[in-house]
Amino acid sequence: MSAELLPDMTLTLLLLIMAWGALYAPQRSDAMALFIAFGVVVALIWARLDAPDLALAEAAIGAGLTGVLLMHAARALPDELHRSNRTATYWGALAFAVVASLMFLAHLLTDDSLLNAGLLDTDSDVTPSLRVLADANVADSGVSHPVTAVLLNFRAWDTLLELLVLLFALSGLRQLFPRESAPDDHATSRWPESLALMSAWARVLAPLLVVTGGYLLWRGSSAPGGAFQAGSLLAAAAVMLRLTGLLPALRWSSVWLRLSVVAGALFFLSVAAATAIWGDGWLTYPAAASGLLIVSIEIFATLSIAITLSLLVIGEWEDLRS
Amino acid sequence: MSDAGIALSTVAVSTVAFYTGWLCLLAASAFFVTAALGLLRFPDLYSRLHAVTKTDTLGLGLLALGLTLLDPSWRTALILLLVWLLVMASGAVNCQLLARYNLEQDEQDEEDDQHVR
Amino acid sequence: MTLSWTTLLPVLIILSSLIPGLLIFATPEAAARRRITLNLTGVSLKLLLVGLMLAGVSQGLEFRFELTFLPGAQLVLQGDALALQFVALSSVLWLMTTIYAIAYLENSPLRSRFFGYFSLCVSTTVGLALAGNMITFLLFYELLTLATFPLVVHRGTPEALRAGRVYLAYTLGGGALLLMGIALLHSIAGTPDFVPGGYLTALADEHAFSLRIAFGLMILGLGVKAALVPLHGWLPQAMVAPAPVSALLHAVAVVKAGAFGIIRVVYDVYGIEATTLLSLTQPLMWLAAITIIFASIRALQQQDIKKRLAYSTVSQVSYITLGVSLVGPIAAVGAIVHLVHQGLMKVTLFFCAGNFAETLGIHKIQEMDGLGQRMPWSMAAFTVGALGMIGVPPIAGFISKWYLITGALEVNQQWVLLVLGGSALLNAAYFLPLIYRGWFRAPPAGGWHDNNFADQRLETHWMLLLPPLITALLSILVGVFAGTIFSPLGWSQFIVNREFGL
Amino acid sequence: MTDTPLMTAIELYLTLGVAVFLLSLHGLMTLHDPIRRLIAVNLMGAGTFLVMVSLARRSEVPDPVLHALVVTGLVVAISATAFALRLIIAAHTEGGKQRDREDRNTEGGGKQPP
Amino acid sequence: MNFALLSLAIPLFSGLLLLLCGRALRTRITGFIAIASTLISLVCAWFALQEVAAAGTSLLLNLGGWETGLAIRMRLSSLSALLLLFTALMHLLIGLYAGLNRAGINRDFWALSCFLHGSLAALWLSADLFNLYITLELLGLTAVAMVALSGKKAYRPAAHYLILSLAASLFYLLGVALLYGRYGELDVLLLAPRTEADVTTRLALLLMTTGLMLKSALWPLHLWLPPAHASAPTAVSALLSGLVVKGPLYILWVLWSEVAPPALAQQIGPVLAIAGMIALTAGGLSAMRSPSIKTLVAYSTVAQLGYALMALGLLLTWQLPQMHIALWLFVIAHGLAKASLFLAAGEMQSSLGTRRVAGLRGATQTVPVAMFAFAVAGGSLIGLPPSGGFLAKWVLLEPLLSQPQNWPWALGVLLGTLVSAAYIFRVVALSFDRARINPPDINPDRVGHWLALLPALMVWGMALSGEWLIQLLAGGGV
Repeated sequence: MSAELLPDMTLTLLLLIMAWGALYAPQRSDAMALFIAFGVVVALIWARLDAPDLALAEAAIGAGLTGVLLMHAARALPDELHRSNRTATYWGALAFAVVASLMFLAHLLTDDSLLNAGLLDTDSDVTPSLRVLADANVADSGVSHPVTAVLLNFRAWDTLLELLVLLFALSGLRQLFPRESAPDDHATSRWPESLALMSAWARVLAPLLVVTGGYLLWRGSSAPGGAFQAGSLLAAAAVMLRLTGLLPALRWSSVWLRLSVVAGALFFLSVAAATAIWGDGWLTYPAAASGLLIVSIEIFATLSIAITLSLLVIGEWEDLRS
Repeated sequence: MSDAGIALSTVAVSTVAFYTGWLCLLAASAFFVTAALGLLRFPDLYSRLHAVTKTDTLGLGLLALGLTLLDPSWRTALILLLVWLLVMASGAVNCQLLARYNLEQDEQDEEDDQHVR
Repeated sequence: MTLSWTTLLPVLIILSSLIPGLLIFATPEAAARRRITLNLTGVSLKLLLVGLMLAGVSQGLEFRFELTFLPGAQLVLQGDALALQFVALSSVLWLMTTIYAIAYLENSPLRSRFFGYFSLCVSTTVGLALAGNMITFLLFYELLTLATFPLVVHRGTPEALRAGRVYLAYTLGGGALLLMGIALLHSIAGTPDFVPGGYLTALADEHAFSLRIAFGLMILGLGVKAALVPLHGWLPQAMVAPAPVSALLHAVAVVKAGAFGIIRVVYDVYGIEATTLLSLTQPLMWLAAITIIFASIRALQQQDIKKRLAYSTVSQVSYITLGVSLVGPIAAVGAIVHLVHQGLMKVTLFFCAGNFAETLGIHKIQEMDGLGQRMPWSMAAFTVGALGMIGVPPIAGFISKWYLITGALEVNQQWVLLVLGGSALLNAAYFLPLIYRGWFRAPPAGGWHDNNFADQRLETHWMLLLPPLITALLSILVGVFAGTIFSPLGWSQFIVNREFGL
Repeated sequence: MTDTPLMTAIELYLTLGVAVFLLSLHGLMTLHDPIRRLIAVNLMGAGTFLVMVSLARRSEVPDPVLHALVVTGLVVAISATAFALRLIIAAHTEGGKQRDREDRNTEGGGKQPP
Repeated sequence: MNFALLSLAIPLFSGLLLLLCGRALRTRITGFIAIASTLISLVCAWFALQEVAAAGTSLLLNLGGWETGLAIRMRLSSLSALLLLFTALMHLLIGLYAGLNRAGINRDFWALSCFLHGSLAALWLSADLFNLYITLELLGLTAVAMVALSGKKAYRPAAHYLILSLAASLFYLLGVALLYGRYGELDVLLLAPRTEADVTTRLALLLMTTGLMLKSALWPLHLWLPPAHASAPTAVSALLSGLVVKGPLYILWVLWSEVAPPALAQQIGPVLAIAGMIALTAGGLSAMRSPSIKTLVAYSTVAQLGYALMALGLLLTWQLPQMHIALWLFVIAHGLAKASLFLAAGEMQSSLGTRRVAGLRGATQTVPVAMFAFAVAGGSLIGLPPSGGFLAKWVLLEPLLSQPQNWPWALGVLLGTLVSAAYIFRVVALSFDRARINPPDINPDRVGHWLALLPALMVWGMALSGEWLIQLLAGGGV
């Protein structure tokens, strides 16, 4: 065990304990708290592994929004649904996980085909690997940051389907509030008046979040950042404003809300269709305008991600159905 | 991997700043340890809140100071300062919210008890 | 495949009962007149077309319709002599049974459904007869199961449902086995058309084992419908169905489909040389013999008229299998002609049994005392049928038994003589008491359960009385005029000459 | 890799990813409370992403393709988790008088025959 | 290739449009728009099929114009074109049913059905492992959203279905990550020549197979399917059982017949075939015992998928083209038959006001057309000639029976036929019971019954186009 591994060892140990706790803590509220802490530690590990984009996204989405969701669930379902926590099996679980992963480690050490496999061997006769091609083509992809280039140009079809995943999740959520159901009481729970401090704090944080979100979006083309991270920050701002009552219900009946929810996917799909009809093939951006196109797609995507995520997290009856 | 991590790049920094920097880091970690001990040992919510917010914010300040000393560039200094300010503000707000909310709950419990008796 | 009238005729024959059937399904329950006209037009149209085809075949015309279905296996409808005989039998008996059924179900519910499925069943039987290769045969064989099941459970009572479930279990199992056999055969020799003399003689030695297994599977599959011994359980239980159903289906359509299939497999698929080479005739012969004897003994034990007739059908149908397994030309003639004779006689017996049940509520044999005085005509027809079954000349039964015996002696299988003789005795043993009770016993003192149609001129509804009389008359005519070319015997001779290439 | 110590950081994180995956798989199979099972699925996702990112870090400059895949995976995870969580809440609370049209007349089970 | 992508894009566009301005229009008009877009997509799929049949080999397209290996590659083989056509046809049939039957359907059904159609089309066309992961996810989410359409009673099974679907996707994703780590490629056609049978590939393929089997409810991992499909609205359960479970099965086929090295495929073939046989019997037995109609039909899905799994297993063991044809004939015939079965079951359930199988007494009198549809569709599931099911069983049986040592597999097929006959005719026999009839409600909805009959007649007519289908599939899907 060389000295440099010390921080990694601590992080690994920390993550394992958090994961084990998040699963098998006797109290469900403890499990949720540990899960949020788990999200933060994972963001830390992404940073440790030089993945800034992911650290940003994980912290905002993984720890932040999922945390709000879990708190909402904790309030809605106070009592544990099944009280069958047999502690005996949970030590077995930890043992099972550790032993199996050690076997995986042993495999890694012996046959290192996975470790230094066909990643950097540019000279091999087989067609160069996906990663090598990606690095080579970043120059004429319209953006300089490789991750954004892959996301929005090389594998644009994945990202388009990605936006649709968000949209489908939202249209699924709308089924949980069928029209006939009357608005149930706890939907309009306002923050207790006595804690005006929260709304004051929200008024301070919200602009800061919006500015950082915009910055992240703009920076996405040249450095870690981009539509998803910016969208999740804006969603966080919207959630906070909504919880403190500063933001009125985003009525589904208003056409603007619907338009913004569908904007990302619709714009991207119409760009794809346009490139097919006038351009020279589906999703083949014209060389000159590819940078501009990518940025405009990102703007629309951020807008729809922000709105969809906030609706997913705090959408109530009057938001989704009225 | 081991060489390219976020190692503390030993740029040409004067030895005095180096030692004071490390001194601040040690003090910061001491504060964090005390905060953790406080969290475990104190009896009720309010005292625990008190321990965590106060000592952690101070510890973070020292940490930021130590890091800027070891890696003296305006950009990192500014960022770390902003981080410290934000953490301090959110720490204070959260502490207030938790305390007041908890206080409200206790009062309500007492009222319920009166009704019951 | 040019669409001339010779190619379309087989399809028209099937459609002539299919389309009226579908229309009958649509007719509301109350529209009795429309249903009767549809039925009768369908029947007469089919008889006309069959007559047309008979004329054509006798002048040597070729009737063939083809449709692509599976790779290497087309849907083929072929109007050859063997098929025609079975089609003619089915059409004639369908006419008789339709008249009988109209009267039998006078005011019972769900007649549209009954007659709809009835016509579907006849179209599948005719389709099965006209099938040109094993795939088409399988197609109509399975559809026959689906068409006959609703008729078996027509009454909807719990016993009917139980009988229906047993019927389904047997027939679907048989169908699956037949499918396996045909698929195995297809993987060895493909599915060419039926060829008189069979198309497997060349492959007999090379694929002996698989061909034996295929033959076994197919005989088991067909044996279910041909009611060979271990697989006959469904037939007595299906007697719970209304009389017309037992008459046409369990005496003619379903049971004969199995026997017809065995004839096709032995003569037109394997051919005589291949079956003898693979020594398949011996087990088949033993199976048929055991069925004849066992079923006759079981018939003796039955107290219910229809159950006894059912077991007699099981044994009579095995005559055909026995004749086929004897592989001699004369025995073949006996088998093929028995297909028609047994149909005529058995349908008469079931019609009369239906009359007794419908008019006087008689189900048990003990209740048949003095029947001759109350219903002389029906009892006369019943006697003709029963004597024919026993083999008394000049009724049809005697001729087929005669040919079977001479055929057996020709291929020097003397022990078959014992089997047929023994069975004739057993037939007498279980039929004569009925005739004796009918004619020579005084009617019961207190009268019968119910006494419908007592006021009418005839002993029962005329449409119930006419069909058994006609079929009894036919049984006699067929026996008397056996020598002429147009009788079933002459037609069977014509088939066998073509089959054996004499 | 300059020196080949017993185990580099990447192998450590790869194993950690697999360990978290297996731990949460065991959790998914044994836990019954739907919210805990959802947490287990999220942990499983985190494990998978951890494996992907440590694979990305096998070369000096991390592999952008894997990072893009993980970003996409993260968004899939959050949207599906949000929907699942709201579904679980709706399933276990009497939110509003929902009346489903499909079985309006099957509430009383089979009608008794006359 | 453009027609195929058009057939993919149209449903997505109409889905987005319906979501955008669905509120303003009445349900009838939204229904009309959805059905119109399905019709156009059907026509495009037909042209795509003609295009690929004329071309002879499968057409490839690099999305975004980047070079092979970098861009996501779309592949239109004769098989995927046929599946495109099949998806559009199924959506059309079930859309017509949902639109025209009297009970009507929740307004959001239309947008979701367009989305489902789009994600399925994306799945058939994609030849990139990670892209397949996202289409799987799209499929899972839409399916759960549609199950939730039928109100509160469906939330619990829907939540259970979603959690398991997420876990399965993550299994699949981990497998993809390991494969990418090991070979540096995500494209199926580039991976195919490079994979060798070493430990990492074995682990990755195992993970992906488990995930895909869980998602398409193949025998050991099928427990989530009956409650989910039984509690969904009628039209939705027809779509789920007919189509959605087939997506992961397609990916399983792509994985094992193209990506995996032949040596590994040879080893897993018998395991899959045996699992298929057990699925046939286990699914059939639980279908026979299930008290409610829709659970019976859902368990029959699990059983019939056993046939497909067996055909896939045997295809991998012997690499015979007939097995490939039989597999995809099963998928198509089962899709149509199951759609009709579910529609008929749903119609009978709402007309007779009962969920129990025992409540179907006298159904041939009270709801004759729906019962006839149930029997005809059941006939195809059993494999009675001349239905599509028989066609598939015939093509599967032929190679099995040619060598004596393969006969045990033929016994498996025979067993499957008898078991499916048992649970289908359990219902049909009960419906002829005239003694204790369960009276229908005032005027049962005739139009709905006839629409339920439509797919069944199609599956029986499929035998006539058998030659064309087999010749199309004979290309081996490459």
